[in-house]
Amino acid sequence: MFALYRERAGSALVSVELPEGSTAGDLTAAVRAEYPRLAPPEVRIVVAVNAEYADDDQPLCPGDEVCLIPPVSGGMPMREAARR
Amino acid sequence: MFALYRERAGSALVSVELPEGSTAGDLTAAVRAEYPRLAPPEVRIVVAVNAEYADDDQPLCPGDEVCLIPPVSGGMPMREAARR
Amino acid sequence: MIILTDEPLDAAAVTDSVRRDGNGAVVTFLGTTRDNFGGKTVTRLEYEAYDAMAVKKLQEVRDSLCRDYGIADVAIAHRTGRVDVGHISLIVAVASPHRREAFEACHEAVNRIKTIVPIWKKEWFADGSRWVACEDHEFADEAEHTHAHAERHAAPVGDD
Amino acid sequence: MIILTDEPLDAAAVTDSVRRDGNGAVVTFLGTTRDNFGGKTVTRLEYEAYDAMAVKKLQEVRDSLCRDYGIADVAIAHRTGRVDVGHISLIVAVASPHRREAFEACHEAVNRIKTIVPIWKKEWFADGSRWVACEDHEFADEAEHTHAHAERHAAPVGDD
Repeated sequence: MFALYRERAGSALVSVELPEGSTAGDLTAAVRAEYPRLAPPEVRIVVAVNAEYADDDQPLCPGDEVCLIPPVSGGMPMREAARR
Repeated sequence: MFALYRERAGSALVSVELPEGSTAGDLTAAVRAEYPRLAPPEVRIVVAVNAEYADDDQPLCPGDEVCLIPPVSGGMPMREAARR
Repeated sequence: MIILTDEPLDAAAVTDSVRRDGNGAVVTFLGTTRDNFGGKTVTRLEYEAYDAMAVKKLQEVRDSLCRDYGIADVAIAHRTGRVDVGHISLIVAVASPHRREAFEACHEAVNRIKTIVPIWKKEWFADGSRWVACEDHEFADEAEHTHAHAERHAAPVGDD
Repeated sequence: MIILTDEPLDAAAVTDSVRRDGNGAVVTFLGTTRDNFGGKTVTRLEYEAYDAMAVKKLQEVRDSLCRDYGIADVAIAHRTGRVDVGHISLIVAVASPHRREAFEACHEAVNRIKTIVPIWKKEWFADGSRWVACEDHEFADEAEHTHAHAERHAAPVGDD
């Protein structure tokens, strides 16, 4: 976790337990449950899996590197923009 | 005279006789008469009086510095553009 | 040339890296730490990057610009860590045969970098600090928070 | 900073002259001698200026930009005489608090300079030379002229 999220979680690394077959969205939900002050409920937390922006429905595999991405200075990162 | 005009006239300085009360346009006409290959007849020769673009009807005074201005690389110099 | 470093950036080196005999135009953007924001005095900025992903995204920005503008010579350098007032945090240099593409591609490069590259900027004021562009992530009671925060209306997106 | 000189130009010095703590963006344009034009190999350029008027017009360009874009920090340097391939003939540096004005004002500065400043550019090819933008001044029999000339369709206005 970086920047705002790192400071709010109090740590760069957080650990959550997820059942097999979980998605990126399941992970952000689990992190939110553990750190309710990470972001307001109405805000979507952007996630990167293996250094690439991922949709919430992307399945996670063991060994995946998952990062929560706070907004960058020019606005929310968009998968669309990244793929131009 | 500069650049193209200087080369075509074969000299940076040219001398023409003008009656009192002549204008910048009278001067370019006199220079054209002496150097017919300076510019084709349909092309207006831009003139600067005392280092400022001048209209053809601007009167000349003794001691005025008059230069004929070939087109610069981005297009013909325009008094309008100069006054923005 | 893609550089992500916590050392000072060398504008001349980045600019020179895109100069070629076939190019007639070179446009260079320098992003520097401004001494104020929203009426408050800024004392320094701090940039934090997700390094591996940031480098990859900077390369993607370069490649997408080359494709979209039909150009070949783009260099980007981004600094991380503390950047004091007046110092350079971002350099984008674009060279092309004609000037229009160089200007447009360079401007667009900065826009894309600030949208998709995971590098975060924290502004430090005399009385606190804030992460830039995280306004949506503030809670309603944030005014009570220990850090001071710039007011919402004073925080346009893509400010520098 | 307004410079008109027949010496090599120093891009870093011109850029640094507009940097201020209140500015977050610096955009620098370098115009360099391109090695080709209209499919022909260019060996060098030669710039001739009406010095006194050129300096005055460069100052006017700077002042008009500051007025039109609400900015304060613009520097222009133009070289005269022979400028070999890859070397710099024109530098425009603009700094402003935000990047949009810096990009737009810098691009517009180059356009204005190439329209109103009395500086002429001669392209030298292996087999001749031509004054740029003087196409309207060619005579119908110009093909017989001793100098070779680039073809009309290959000579857009404001080419670099």
